Amino acid sequence: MIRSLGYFWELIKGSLITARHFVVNMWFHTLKLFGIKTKRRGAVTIQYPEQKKALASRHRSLQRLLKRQDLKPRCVSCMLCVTVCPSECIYVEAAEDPDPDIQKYPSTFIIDLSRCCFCGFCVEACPEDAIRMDTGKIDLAQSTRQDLIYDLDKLLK
Amino acid sequence: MESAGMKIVIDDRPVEVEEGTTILQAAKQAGLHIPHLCFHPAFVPEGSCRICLVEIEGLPKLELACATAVRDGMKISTQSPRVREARRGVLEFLMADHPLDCPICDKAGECKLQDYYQEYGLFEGAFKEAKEKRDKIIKIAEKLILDRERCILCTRCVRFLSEITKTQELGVFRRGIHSEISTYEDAPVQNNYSGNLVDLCPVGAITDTEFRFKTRTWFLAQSESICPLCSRGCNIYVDYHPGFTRIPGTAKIYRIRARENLEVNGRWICDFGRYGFPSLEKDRGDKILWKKEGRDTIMSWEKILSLLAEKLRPRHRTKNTSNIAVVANTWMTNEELFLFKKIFKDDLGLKKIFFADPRPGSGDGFLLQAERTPNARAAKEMGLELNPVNLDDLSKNTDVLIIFGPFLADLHDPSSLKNDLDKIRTKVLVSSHRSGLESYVDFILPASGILEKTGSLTNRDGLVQKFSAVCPPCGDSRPEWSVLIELAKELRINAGYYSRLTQPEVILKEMGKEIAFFR
Amino acid sequence: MACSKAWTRHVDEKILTEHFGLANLYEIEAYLERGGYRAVTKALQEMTPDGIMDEVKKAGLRGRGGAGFPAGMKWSFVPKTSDKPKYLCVNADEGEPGTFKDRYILTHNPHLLIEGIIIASFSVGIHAAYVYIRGEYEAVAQRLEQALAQAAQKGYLGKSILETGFDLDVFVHRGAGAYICGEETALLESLEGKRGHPRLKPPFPATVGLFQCPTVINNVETLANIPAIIQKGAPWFLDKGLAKDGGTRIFGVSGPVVRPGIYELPVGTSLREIIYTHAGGLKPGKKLKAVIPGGMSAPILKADEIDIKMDFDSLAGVGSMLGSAAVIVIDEATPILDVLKKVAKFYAHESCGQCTPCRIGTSWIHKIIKRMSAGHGEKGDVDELVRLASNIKGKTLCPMGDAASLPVLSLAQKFKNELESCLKDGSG
Amino acid sequence: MDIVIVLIKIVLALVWFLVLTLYLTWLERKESAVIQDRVGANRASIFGIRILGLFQPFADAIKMIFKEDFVPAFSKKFLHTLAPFLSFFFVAICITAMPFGNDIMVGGRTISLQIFDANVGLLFVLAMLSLGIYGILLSGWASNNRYSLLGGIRGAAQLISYEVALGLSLVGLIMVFPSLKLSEIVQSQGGLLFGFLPKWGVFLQPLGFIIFLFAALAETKRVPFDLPEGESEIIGFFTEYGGLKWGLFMMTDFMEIIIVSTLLTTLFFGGWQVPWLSADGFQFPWGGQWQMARWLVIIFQVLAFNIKVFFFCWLQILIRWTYPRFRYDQLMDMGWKLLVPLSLVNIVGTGLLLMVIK
Repeated sequence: MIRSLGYFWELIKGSLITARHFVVNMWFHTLKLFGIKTKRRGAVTIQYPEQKKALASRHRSLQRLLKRQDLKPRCVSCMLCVTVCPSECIYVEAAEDPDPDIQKYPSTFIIDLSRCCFCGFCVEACPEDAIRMDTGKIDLAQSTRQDLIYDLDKLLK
Repeated sequence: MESAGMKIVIDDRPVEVEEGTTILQAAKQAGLHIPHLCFHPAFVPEGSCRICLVEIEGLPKLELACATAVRDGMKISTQSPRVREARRGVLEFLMADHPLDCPICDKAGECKLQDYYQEYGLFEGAFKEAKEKRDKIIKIAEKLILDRERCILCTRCVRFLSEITKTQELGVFRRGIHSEISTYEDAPVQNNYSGNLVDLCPVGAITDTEFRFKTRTWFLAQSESICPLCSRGCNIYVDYHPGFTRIPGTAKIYRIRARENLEVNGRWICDFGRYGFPSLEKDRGDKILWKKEGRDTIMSWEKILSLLAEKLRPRHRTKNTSNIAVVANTWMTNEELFLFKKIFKDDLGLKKIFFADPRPGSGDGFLLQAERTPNARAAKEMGLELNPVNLDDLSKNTDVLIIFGPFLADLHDPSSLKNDLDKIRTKVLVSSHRSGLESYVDFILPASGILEKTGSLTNRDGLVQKFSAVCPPCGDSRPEWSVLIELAKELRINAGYYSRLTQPEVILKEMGKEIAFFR
Repeated sequence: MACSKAWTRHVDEKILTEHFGLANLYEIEAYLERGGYRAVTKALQEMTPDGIMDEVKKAGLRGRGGAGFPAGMKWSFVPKTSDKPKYLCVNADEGEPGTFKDRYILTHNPHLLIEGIIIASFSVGIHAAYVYIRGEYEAVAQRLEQALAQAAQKGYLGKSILETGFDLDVFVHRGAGAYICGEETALLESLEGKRGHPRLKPPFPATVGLFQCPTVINNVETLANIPAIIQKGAPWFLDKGLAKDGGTRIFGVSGPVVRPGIYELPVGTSLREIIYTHAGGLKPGKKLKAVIPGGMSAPILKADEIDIKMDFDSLAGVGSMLGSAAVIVIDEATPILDVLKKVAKFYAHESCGQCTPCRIGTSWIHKIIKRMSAGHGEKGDVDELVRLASNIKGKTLCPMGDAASLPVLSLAQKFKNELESCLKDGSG
Repeated sequence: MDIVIVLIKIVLALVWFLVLTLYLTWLERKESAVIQDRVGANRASIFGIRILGLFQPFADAIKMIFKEDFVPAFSKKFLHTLAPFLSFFFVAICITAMPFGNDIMVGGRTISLQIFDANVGLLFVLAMLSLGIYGILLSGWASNNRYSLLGGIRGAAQLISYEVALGLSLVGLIMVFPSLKLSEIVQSQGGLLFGFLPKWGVFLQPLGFIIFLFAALAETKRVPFDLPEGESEIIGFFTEYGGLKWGLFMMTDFMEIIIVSTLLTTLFFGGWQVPWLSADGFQFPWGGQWQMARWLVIIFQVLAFNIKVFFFCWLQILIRWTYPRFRYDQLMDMGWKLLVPLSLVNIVGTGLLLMVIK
């Protein structure tokens, strides 16, 4: 019973802490509401679509495929990304390029974003620096699964 | 023993080998691998790659392991710093003249140069000069492409063509750094063994249009199997891709390679076998169908087998089996032929047993045999007579016909087949492939392809070779042995006997008990 | 190479070049007048094959081709009881840069070689001999063929020579301009009509040689020495040279000396004597920088190293080799990089391409040197050359790897400072 | 006429009640957000106008209305549908007993700001709250889902346990304000203690207040007493509900908060009473006086009632966002071993004190 009373004191302390948060944050919110700008904000939340946080330079966002100078994909379809991909979201089909210095190019390159876990291994594995995850696109939600399947055209854009 | 054996020490491992053994072979006996590129056990050593150098105690220079015969009391070091340094040096030279286009090279993953670089190299390239530019896509045969930049001039291909096939289509031309492999005045490599050049090439210089750019070697699961395309029974590796989960149709066989078996095929297989595998995967039947009143009904195995058993059982009970006919083939494994014989010949006592095999082709005098079926010998050994199908005999007074295999369609023209088969009331087809027979029969039972089942085959020389499944069965298909066992169970003949035969190995053991040949 | 009259200079008794002054020595009549074919007569009629072999062994005649293997010993390796035919191959594929001795012998005195061939064949029991002559020596080959025809006419070749019942046919085979065919096994391959690739040894040609038969391969100069040994005896011959290395050698001196040419001198003559006494020293205004003592594949000697006896063992002692005894003199005005470039270019061009280190190594070295001489040398290039050359040395199928790497090694090591200065100021 | 007045009162009370409920959902989101340094729901908009997310409840309502009305297979559709209505109804009816303010005089008629001033108002409220258990049990049982059933049974056990403490904690209060009529209880809290302290239940029955607070919180089935629901972990009684039926459960929850708040206000914090405000105006204990018009006093009193109720709603939400859930044994321990004995102690203590004073 005595132990329980100590527990009750802690309960009160706990609610005081939440109450303090409420009061302090509410105070700043109210100031804001009346147009008084203070340095402190009432919330740490960022209003995402309107306010965008600058992405870190190494942030991994939507993949893209790079092109050569002649606008062909840089990818030589070595399938190392396919090999290394832990979620098996990449599928590549190779074809023979008439240029003997290129030889191999991807006739199909599919990234299934509904499977992708954005680990970036494909970027690390690529020997040609043909795939990067630096588009900065992070709003990838789509309404159908098919829209999440990115093919060569979409990735080269 | 003293006279025959030569006692040598390789890397502190004492080995006793026969006289005339090379250091490389001796090391293999000792369980050591000495790297080699130009050496191939089937050819006379060339000694040109210089990567198999080893240090022999008492000799000032490093010696070739591939060409130096051991002498009694030799002390050989394959891993001394001097040797490693020399190998590194050779590798560095090879790399300097190699395009290092591993990402697009089909050999990557099973390339000797990559392996040895991992083992001995791992250096930063010191080669700062311009690499030699050479032709990269040269069609040297119908299915072979030569990349001269990747070529390390081991001349295995040249030696294969001069020592094994003796056709000598390839040679080394020009000299020094400009040396290159070429055909003579654009006369392509044209023999039935050209595919072996791909296996032989230690790097990716010779690639195969059938495999080129299709996949990467590390995706493939290598299974040991037996080539079913002729009665030679060549040992093969089947490289199977288990497929990408989300992309249909990616699970398939990508290539066939020769597997060493000196008793049967040496180290080679013919191109007929090597490039014949697409036909094994094409036109597969994968659904159990009952053409009930002209409409296809998809069935389950249990239902269709009990339906069939109902048709056969009364005849078996009344010993009235003269109006049942069966057509088998010798693409069936030993186990299947045995079960076939047990059930239809011994238990049911059928008289009308026919065989429909693929038409014989022509042999090439080396490996390929005219007999294009893998197991005819086994049928003979079992006492089955390989009666060819006579449509008149087949259809005369026949009520139930069971056909195994699709080959009947190739042997007879469709109109006569239709005429004769229409006389029979119940026609059952157990086949792995679609052949056109489907339209004449009522019951279609899909059988597994030969690479999808486990069992054994007997080649023309009477060698029984076991093999196991390369890939899962296609669709609803089942191996014939399992169909036969289930059918026997449904017929309730010898129930205890057949329920014991659960696996091909068990069947083979049972065969051994009954037929001395398979012991 | 300016053809001078240097051979006329008498210093000592000559063996090979004694009658070179005679303008028509290559005609058999002239040769017979000078006592030609007497050795053949003596050998065939008075001596046994084994006796000849012993005599040659005793004479201490070492191969003049470059490796210096005792000739008599080589003959004795041929199995006596073999049912296969045996062959003699004469290596007249004189491809080593700086070497031109065989050409002189064949031009001026081809019968001396024919005599040597007959005696050697008789001694070993050979009935067919091939002279593999360098393709570029077309005129020489024609002269040799003429001499052979004359000898056959006189009954020294063909069926039953000198009525002894000994048959011998000699064929001339022209090479197609590959340095590697001077290597004995490559020569055999070439003779067989294949690509001139060296063979793996063992088996050695003495047991498995031309057409898989026992084969003796000797240099022109070696065989040319045989008649004199037979005629005058082994002790006389041995006395000419050193204890283990009998006779004389023809030194071919080239470079900016006053009298370049060939000099037949006793084995063991000092290099300084050859250059300064016999060849007349360097041309006025030139200063000796270095000497390549035995053809291009021999490691270079610096100017202060020329007080050395010119025989196989002494030169091997200082890390060089006598080789084909072709002395190439280099003066101070010649940049070492140019020498190196020539050397590298030659070997890169002449590598047969069979084995890896030589095929790729030589071209790699050549590429580096080309870059250096184009003024794009980088720090560490000289060390890189040394490293690459040592990776080739001793690791190739045939001696050409050593031949290609040794001069590069010696040049790069002995003249490292000069070569590195090329890197810094960027001038070739 | 009386019926009309009662109907108006019913409509007004219900509007008040439902609007408050609706905005309590908003308040819940916003308050929790502010506590957690967040912003909270602010997206719902009408033609792009957001106003702090005030339209969120409408968005929720629309969403719930248009969601599939799902009835699990093999369950009793009738009972399944009945359950949320039962829950909703028994809570909603409690509002009838709540006095919003003092009687007012309109056109010579005395109108009490209370729909139904029963003699046993307090008992009525407690009874109705207890009947809410049926909604829980029914929903759990009608879901044909053993987890839901377990949740329902857990809920019933919890509510029954705390009902005891809830009832007992009020016995002391009834002894102090000897009435069960809520209007009388409020009226009798208008006096002063020791001349300055408002004679509120909380000062007369501090222990009773604490026990009632805890028990009432448990009655609302919210964190930390949300064992019947256990949204994410232990699966509650309304797992098989969706759409508007689930919405009714949700509303019931918030309505219970309001009922508990009004009860706390009415019983322990003087209901509509404002300290030192009598019918004529303020009469401060230190002698000051502030004459006020009658209607102004009424407004003050209704406002005070509302403010008090809001405060307790706020407090309950604060509590919900502060504590983690009790373990089931802790819950039962607290109910039976702490609150029930304490309330008995409170009854005995109150009785003794009353005896001493009298």
